[in-house]
Order: sequence, then C-alpha cells, then structure tokens
Amino acid sequence: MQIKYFSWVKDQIGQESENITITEQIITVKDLINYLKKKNDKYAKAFADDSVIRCAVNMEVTDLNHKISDNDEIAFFPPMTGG
Amino acid sequence: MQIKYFSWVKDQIGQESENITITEQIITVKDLINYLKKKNDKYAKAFADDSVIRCAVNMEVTDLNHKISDNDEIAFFPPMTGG
Amino acid sequence: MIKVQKDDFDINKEIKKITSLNKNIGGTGLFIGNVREGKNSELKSMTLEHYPIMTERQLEKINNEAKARWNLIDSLIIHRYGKLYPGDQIVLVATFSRHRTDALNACEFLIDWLKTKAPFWKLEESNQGSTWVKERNSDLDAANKW
Amino acid sequence: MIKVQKDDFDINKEIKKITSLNKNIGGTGLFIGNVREGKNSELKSMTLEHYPIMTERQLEKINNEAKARWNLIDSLIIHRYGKLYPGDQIVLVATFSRHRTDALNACEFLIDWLKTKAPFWKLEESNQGSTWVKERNSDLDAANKW
Repeated sequence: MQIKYFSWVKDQIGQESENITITEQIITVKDLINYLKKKNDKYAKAFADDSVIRCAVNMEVTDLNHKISDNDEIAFFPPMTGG
Repeated sequence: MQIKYFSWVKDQIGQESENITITEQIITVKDLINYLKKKNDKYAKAFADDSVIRCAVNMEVTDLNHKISDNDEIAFFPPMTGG
Repeated sequence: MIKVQKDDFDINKEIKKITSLNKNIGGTGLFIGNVREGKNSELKSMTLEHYPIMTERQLEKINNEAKARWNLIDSLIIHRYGKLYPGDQIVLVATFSRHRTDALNACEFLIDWLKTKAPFWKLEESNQGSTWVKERNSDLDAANKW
Repeated sequence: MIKVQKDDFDINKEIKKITSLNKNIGGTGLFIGNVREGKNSELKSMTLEHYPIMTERQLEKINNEAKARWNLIDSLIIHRYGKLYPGDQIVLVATFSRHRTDALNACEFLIDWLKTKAPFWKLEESNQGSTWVKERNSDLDAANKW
C-alpha cells in the first residue's frame, strides 16, 4: 500500500511517502489511521485529531470510512488551500 | 447655447453640434426639444419619440425637465452602450 | 485610473504597472470585452463613438463609486473608441484588492455600470449596412441590481 | 486548459492565445492571485506544495464543472507551485464566453472552488519561522455557495 503525506502531516511524520505491507486486517481509511498511530509517536501525534485530516484514495478525495485495498494509493493531508 | 448630438440622433439631424441663439422662452430641456422640432423635418423626426432620447446638461445626465440656460452645453443621444 | 484611448492595450503590462507598486494586492479581478464577429461572420467592423471629456468624467464617477463600495487598493478602466474589428479588445476593467471577494464584486459592478452609464455608442458595420447597437434590457437589469 | 507549473506566466499572451482563435468571445473574466507581503512586510517567501497528477485531475474536474454550469467558449487555469515571493503571481483563472455574465460567474466559481478543492498547501516563511496556511471558513462558505 502506497501512502503519501503532504503539508504538516508530512512534516510531523517526517517523510513524503512510504510503502507499507499490512498484516492485520484493514478495511477503511480509518482502520489505516489507527494502524499507523500505533507505529510510533510521530504518527500518533500527526493523526491525533482526525477532524483536521483529509484523505484521498487513488487521488480522489474521500471520507475516512472509504474502503481501501493493497493496491490503492492513499494520501493524508490537511484541508487544501489552493488559489 | 451649445448643443451636441451623438449616435443616430446626430445621423438624423445631420450634424454633430451647433450653437443656437434662442429668442423664445426656453426653461427646460423639454422646451428646447419642442423648439428644435419646429425647425425642420429632420429635427422633428429625430425627436419624434422622447422616450428613446437621453440628455446631458454640462456633461451630467439629466431628465428632460432639467432647467437650462444660455451658457449650458446640452447633449442629446440614445441610451448609452458602453463596455 | 481611467484611460479613454484609440490604441490597443497589453493586459499584462497594464496589470503589472499596478501590482508591482503594491505587494499587498492578493487578488485582481479583470474583465475584458472584445468585438464579436457575429453568428455568420456578418460583422465587418464596429465604430465606437463617445462624448469626449464627459466619458472620462463618467468613468471616474463610476470608478469612485466602486472604490466607495468595496475595499480596493486600486482600479483601472481602459475603454477604446474609434474603428475596431472582430476580435479586437474594447474595454478592460481591473480591480485590485487584498482579497478576491472585493476585487471580483467591484469588477462585475464596474462592467455592469459601464454598459449603461458610459457615454459610448456602437455602430456595427456589415455587408447589409450600418446599425447602431440598441440598449439591452438585460444590461439595464444588471446595472440596477447594484 | 489546465497548467500546473513552476514558471511565471504572461497574462496577455495566455489570453491572446485563446481569444485569437475565436472571434465570438465577447467577454473574458479573469482572476489573478498574488503573494501578499503581509501587514508588516513579514512574509519573506511562500512555498506551494501540491500533489502531482491529482492536482491536474482536480483542476480538470473543477473546470469541467464550470463548463457544465455556464456557457463558456473556453477556460484556462494556471496554478504555480514551488517557492514564490511577495508580489509573485500564484494563480490565473480565465473564462471566455459570448457574454459577460457567464464569464464572470464561472470565473468566480472557479477561484472559489480552487481555494478548497485543489490539492495545494502553502508554507509561509518569515523571520519568525515557517507556518502552513490554515483553511479559512470564509473560503469554505464561498465554495459552498455554488
């Protein structure tokens, strides 16, 4: 599973992207977040408040209940500030 | 009294501007129109329908009841189409 | 600033002249009007007549009204007169503000008011002859909404 | 057309490329966003991060939405990324239509949606350090009004 991070989510986690192989069962984006939060303090801090995290699955903005699979590209970022 | 004409009002009257000295009593723009209409057919035709005539006195848009005097510059034209 | 001129204008240069002077301009709203060719390419040219001096005064008034209603850092109206051809630029309205809402609203207001309050008259020239462009009710409605 | 690029752009050239191709464009609506220096000239630079490929796709979607809602002959979005300085151009939105109402409404819609739906994040750099720009409620409201 390819994961990308942007803006302060990237800063806090300390990397732009990573490839992870997941052993436990992950169905939704929310499950992935919970899985990541257990990895270490950086993740725990970055994902401490779900409400400020936005997510895209295969470059489509989705909510945290979206179902994901191993081939998906998941991205986490704060609200977008374009324009 | 300096009078200017624009657009089709100018075309119908056949000149851009004229200086007229008025002998009879003229108080408002409307009086001036009535005076001009008596001059000849061109004027009569140009001013046949008041409702399509707009007017400026000293470069300020006014209505036909506006009072005018000998030193004023009066302009007659159809509705403006700027932009 | 108000410019009533025969010559064409370079949008980029006109905008840069103003934005380069003030680094707190966050949003610029712009409208550019061009001469349309018409459905069957019937329009050959368009002659814009205007009322010199009154034109500048009216544009200044309209511009001041925009400045009174919105927070603008600057604004610019360029309006051409004379003989123009399909595709030619007729008018530029530009509004400069810290934030986009003021810029965009003021820009729309300016072009709406220009349509019915700036002393220009358009003569359309085609193979069928010449016709003065008539006032449009939709333009009156647009001007009255402000 | 969508362009996501590091380089600056020339407003005049970009507009002319489109208006020169279609002589039935009567009105062009434009919005240009610039980097603001801030109240006390505190901003030194701003770095725009984005999500490559997704950015282009999102802008394309937003652009298609505008084309579906208004009668546009064409439209153009240029969005820069990378390190920018006070006064620099960030974004250009241009909408081309027969009549001004479609152009102006579509232009406002596009910039409103870009603000909250285009995957860009802005890092403001000042003497006090770097801060990621926060989402503004007024931008959310503006996007939701359409």
